[in-house]
Amino acid sequence: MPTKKTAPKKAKSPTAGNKKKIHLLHQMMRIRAMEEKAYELYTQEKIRGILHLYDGEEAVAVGVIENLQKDDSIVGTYREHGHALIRGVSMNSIMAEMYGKAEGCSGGRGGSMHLYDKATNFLGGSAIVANGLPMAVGVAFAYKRQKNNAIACCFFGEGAVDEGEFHESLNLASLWELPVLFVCENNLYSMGMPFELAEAETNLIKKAESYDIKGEIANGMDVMAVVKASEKAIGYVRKEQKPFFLECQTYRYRAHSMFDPERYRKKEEVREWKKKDPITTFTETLKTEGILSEEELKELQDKVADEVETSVQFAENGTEEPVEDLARYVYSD
Amino acid sequence: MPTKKTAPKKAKSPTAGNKKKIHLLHQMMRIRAMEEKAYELYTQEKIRGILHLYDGEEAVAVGVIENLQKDDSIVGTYREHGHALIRGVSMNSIMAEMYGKAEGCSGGRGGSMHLYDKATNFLGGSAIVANGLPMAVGVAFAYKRQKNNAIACCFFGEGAVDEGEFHESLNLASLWELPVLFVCENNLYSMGMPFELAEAETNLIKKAESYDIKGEIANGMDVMAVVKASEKAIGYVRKEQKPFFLECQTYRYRAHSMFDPERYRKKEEVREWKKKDPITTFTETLKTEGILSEEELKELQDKVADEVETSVQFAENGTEEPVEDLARYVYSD
Amino acid sequence: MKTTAQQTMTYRQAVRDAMREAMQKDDRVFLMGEDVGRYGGCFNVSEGMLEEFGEDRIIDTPLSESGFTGCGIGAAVEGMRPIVEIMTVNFSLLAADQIINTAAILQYMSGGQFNVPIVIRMATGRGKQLAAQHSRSMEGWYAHIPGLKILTPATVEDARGMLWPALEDPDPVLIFENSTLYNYEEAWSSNGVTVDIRSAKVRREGRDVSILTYGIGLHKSLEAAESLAEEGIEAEVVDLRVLRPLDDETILSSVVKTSRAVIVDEGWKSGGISAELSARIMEHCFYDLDCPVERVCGEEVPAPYAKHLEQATLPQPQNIVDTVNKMGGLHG
Amino acid sequence: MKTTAQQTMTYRQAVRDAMREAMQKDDRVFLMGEDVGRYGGCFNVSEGMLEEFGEDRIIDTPLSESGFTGCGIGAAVEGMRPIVEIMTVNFSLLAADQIINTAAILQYMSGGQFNVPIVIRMATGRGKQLAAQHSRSMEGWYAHIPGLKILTPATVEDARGMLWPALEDPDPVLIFENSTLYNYEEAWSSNGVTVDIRSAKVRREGRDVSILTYGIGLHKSLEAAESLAEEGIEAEVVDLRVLRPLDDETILSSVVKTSRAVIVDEGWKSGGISAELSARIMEHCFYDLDCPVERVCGEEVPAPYAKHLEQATLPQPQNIVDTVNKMGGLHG
Ligand SMILES: Cc1ncc(C[n+]2csc(CCOP(=O)(O)OP(=O)(O)O)c2C)c(N)n1
Ligand SMILES: Cc1ncc(C[n+]2csc(CCOP(=O)(O)OP(=O)(O)O)c2C)c(N)n1
Ligand SMILES: [Mg+2]
Ligand SMILES: [Mg+2]
Repeated sequence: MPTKKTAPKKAKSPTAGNKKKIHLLHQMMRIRAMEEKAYELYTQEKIRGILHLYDGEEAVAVGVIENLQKDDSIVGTYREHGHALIRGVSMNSIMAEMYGKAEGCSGGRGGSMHLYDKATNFLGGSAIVANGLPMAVGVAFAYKRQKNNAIACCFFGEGAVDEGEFHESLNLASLWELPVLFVCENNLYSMGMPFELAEAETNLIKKAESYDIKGEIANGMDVMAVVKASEKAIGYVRKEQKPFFLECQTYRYRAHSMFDPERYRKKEEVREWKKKDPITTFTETLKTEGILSEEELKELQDKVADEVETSVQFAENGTEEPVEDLARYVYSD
Repeated sequence: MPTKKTAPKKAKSPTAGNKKKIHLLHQMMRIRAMEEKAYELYTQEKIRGILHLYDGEEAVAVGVIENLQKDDSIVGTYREHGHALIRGVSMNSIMAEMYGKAEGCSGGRGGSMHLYDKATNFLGGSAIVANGLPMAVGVAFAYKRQKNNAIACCFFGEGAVDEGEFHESLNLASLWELPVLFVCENNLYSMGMPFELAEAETNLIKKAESYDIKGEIANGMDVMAVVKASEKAIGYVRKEQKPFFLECQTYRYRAHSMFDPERYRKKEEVREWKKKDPITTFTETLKTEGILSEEELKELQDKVADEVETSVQFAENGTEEPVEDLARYVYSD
Repeated sequence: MKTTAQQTMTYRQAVRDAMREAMQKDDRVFLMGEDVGRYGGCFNVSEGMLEEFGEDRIIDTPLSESGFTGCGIGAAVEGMRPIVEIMTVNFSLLAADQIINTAAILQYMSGGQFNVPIVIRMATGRGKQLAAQHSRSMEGWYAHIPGLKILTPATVEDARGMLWPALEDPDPVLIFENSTLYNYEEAWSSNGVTVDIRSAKVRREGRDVSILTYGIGLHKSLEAAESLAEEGIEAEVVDLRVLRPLDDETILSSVVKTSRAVIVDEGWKSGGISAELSARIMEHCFYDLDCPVERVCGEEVPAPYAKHLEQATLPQPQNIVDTVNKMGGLHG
Repeated sequence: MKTTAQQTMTYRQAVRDAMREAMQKDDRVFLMGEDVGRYGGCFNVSEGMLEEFGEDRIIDTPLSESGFTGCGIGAAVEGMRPIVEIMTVNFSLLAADQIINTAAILQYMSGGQFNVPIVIRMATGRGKQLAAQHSRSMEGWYAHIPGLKILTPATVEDARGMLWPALEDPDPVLIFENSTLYNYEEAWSSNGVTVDIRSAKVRREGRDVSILTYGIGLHKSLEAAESLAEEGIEAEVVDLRVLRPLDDETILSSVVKTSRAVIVDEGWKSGGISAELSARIMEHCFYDLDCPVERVCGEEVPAPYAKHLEQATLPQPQNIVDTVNKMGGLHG
């Protein structure tokens, strides 16, 4: 389209809305860059254990968390680096945690799958599929009793939908009218299991409705779409003091984990999805709309690169939790 | 209505259909009589443990099992005396089991909650709510692989619907297109928990549909209605080789178990439901339709009374499993 | 600890009063579980509490053990003080993921940021012909899990006194109430009880043999000790009270003193708490022992329904007496 | 048991070949679990089996541990021979109800009418920095449950040979494969192996001390035995192989012979299989012992992620050597 051609080299003076768009792009870039580094560090054996990357899904965490308030809580999964980062956990402490250093957000005891941060109400980081949902219900239960107007935001993959804990949690949340936002990150695979081979009924909204919970589907590859949907969903949860089910349709580019030989899908499928990449497409849009100039993009990229580099240095220079403290935190006393 | 008045004292010569109706009535009467006796025996401490009675719900077991074939299997709950009896387990061996005698259908090891009988494919008798559903799915899985055209029929209460195992089982059964008939005996209470206080969504058909399973509601107080619904449901499951969800709306007159102080419901509510009693109403109908005469009813009552009396004698005369055999059946060898 | 004519209280009443007092003292406390409200509790423990505290604090749950246990965990993390009741330990198997994969380890995984101050109560034990799915004693099994604290009140005093310190404890505490004890009565003076949830207690002093037990086993052991006394054998009866962490000092010093030990546990023997006690005595008191440590435990079978069979699975006072009598050096 | 230049096989390959052979021999056998098909198994154990046997017999399940484990139980009752794979023992907590409330007791509850010939395989162990929710060794914990049989293949031969007898066994059998062993290689001669699933095995003869262990512990114990030999101490290494029912005869006669015992278990100490072994030795070999039985076990903490911390939780060969060296009477 001509608009593209005539896209001005120089950006208009940024309005609040434009600033926000650039902010959202920056947030997605931060996740992508941090995880590309994490991937590299894993191959260098600086990071160990199981590493689950979020490449391709960044618009979901960014678009939802953007609309949360400070005193809301987040319950995530083992694929939670991005959520922690966007929530405000510093890249330094996330990287240090992946290194297993004492300066990590979980003091090196948790690792990639178990990021926790009390300061930002980031409740992890559970590596048992669907295991976080009942806890999110309980968090919302406490908030409702405490009348503090905060909500619980629970992220989980579509694979978690098949677990009994999903069923029990949605029924309780709806029955007791608890302020929980259930965010299903439907990336079409649970490890090697294709969504349609795991679900007798692939319309997840129908499932939500079977608990009398309102649900909506958002395009998880489009950050603005997620922002719009989550704004509505979070508003509803907070105002109505009822749960809401938000399905974000997305895709993970990388293997499930670093152990995954990826026999279960075709390279073309991945290529196709990459064309919808939330970062490149959004970058294009911002350029086209004349909101973002090449220079500004370059600045963002440098900023992100610096942040990543700094975090790696921080992690490298981190200290080790003393072995004498091995049993610390098994019990409080 | 005049029909009632002019109902003939003497019955018409019985057609097959009429014979069947009388048979159904007889079956319900057998359960009722057996359980009234069990109640009495419990108060006499001849029967111990937890005793869950089925009074008021007889039309469900009778109406469904009537349409099962010999090689189909039944998976039930702890409220399963009636199902076992109608399936063909002798009243003698049921009564003996409740007495804990070696002649009982589970050799005295199971008791009231764990009736089992291989000869009639009666798979119990599980006292963990919803615990039988996954097994029923597996039974159907085997039948489908063995291409033997048999189906699994699984009875459970509406309380089981809230358990994660319900969710996982229905998804698997539908996903793999397994021949399972899920019969939900909705008697409006799970112990003291009213149905509407346990379910965010009380339309259970919606739940079935959320697994892409067809469902139907039947009046569980009307044996002919259950026969009709189950005939259709069982036919569908066998022919389509897919699960079906049948909700039978019914009511239990007695306390949940003999320990239940019944604080959670009003006596009037029970009285109201008793007016819809499946046995008295069906008896009336048969009389009105001139299918059943007073004499014939008396005959049925005597027959049932005899069967119960015989079973009590059988149980009384039963022997005790020797204590030396305590560890037998922990392992096969 | 016999029932007396003077003022008495049942174990059931003690648990109820403990919950009521906790709810009165601290409005962060609530009770959640199946049939704790309208029904009054499946063992009638919470009778009247719904009327007293209302639906906001006495919460009847649907049949969803994982769901409501996890809900309690989340609420605890966010500042509430939940008492989650799981009707019996057998049903806790449906909540094992939440108890073991979350409650027991959340604090550790989070580097000390999120502790889980939840109390989970459940009935345990057998003896009422409830058959295999309703008759397990799995408190010793849960005691294998680091991160959990396991309490087994055996007396009315402990049933009354252990709940509050458990609620004040920052970590997840599982309280196992033996259902055959709910009707057990003890003389009772209404003065506020305070007990700790750290120590084992010597319930009867003796010089000849240490009987180590807990829960219902305590009562059988005390009965056995009486009979032994008539034969001139003075048994010391130690009530473990806490199965995790075990109070080694009290337990081992009793064994060192008597140089003989019998462990009494209604639970299954293999890999039960009885095994751990025997192993610790082996490691710390080997040279003090006059004879091998013996175990009097439940038969390793699923509970049968028939009364005579079920009774045969249970250790009885006479078994304890016989076991002690067979020990070396006690007669002449 | 060292890797050699000649023909070898990995533990992973052995498990795969065992499954393939079973599926070829008996068409009632099928494999069911999460990602056993398209993915090839989360530890790559079943790679290629979907292609070889098709979707009817290699069944990828949704994430529903209770659902598909129970499905396997029902299929077993109706004449199939399921191999249910639960990725790791940690996830089996979500299927605990089906394993313990059904599989373990169905035959007993039904008076012998319905046995459950199911095999449930799961990975166990730690050491790869997978952190607290993915690093438990709970085989000893399951060994507490009557009605279950617990196998812990430690060698390629057992990994290859135990599955078939497990499938032929009429009762539920749980097979625990330590995930750190999948890449372990052994010299291998393709002659069909037959091993039993009843007995413990002496993997190394010795007169001075018995090291009782299983799974990954066997390899650490054999390594320790080599070092001890250099000091002139001949350790006998007993591979338990079966944790329930325990092969008392083999285990106890070794202890009687050496009069010293060390138990090595990566699992948690308190209430683990190490406790049961120590208790049985106490009961049967007390007068044969020269010194107390020692336990070398995993630290009782949830597994930390950081490598140096996780390694500190694991018993190492040197710990075994040190423990033996501290025992009485070994260094004249
Ligand atoms: C209860 C349980 N079962 C199995 C696993 C192993 N596992 C880890 S992630 C995963 C796939 C989950 O897929 P999904 O929920 O869609 O999340 P995604 O990884 O796609 O983000 C599986 C099977 C686990 N961690 N927990
Ligand atoms: C997992 C589990 N939780 C709790 C119980 C205790 N219990 C036994 S029956 C019952 C009520 C079940 O109600 P429903 O499923 O409606 O069946 P009904 O008794 O009404 O026939 C409860 C809570 C149990 N047996 N199993
Ligand atoms: Mg997914
Ligand atoms: Mg009901």
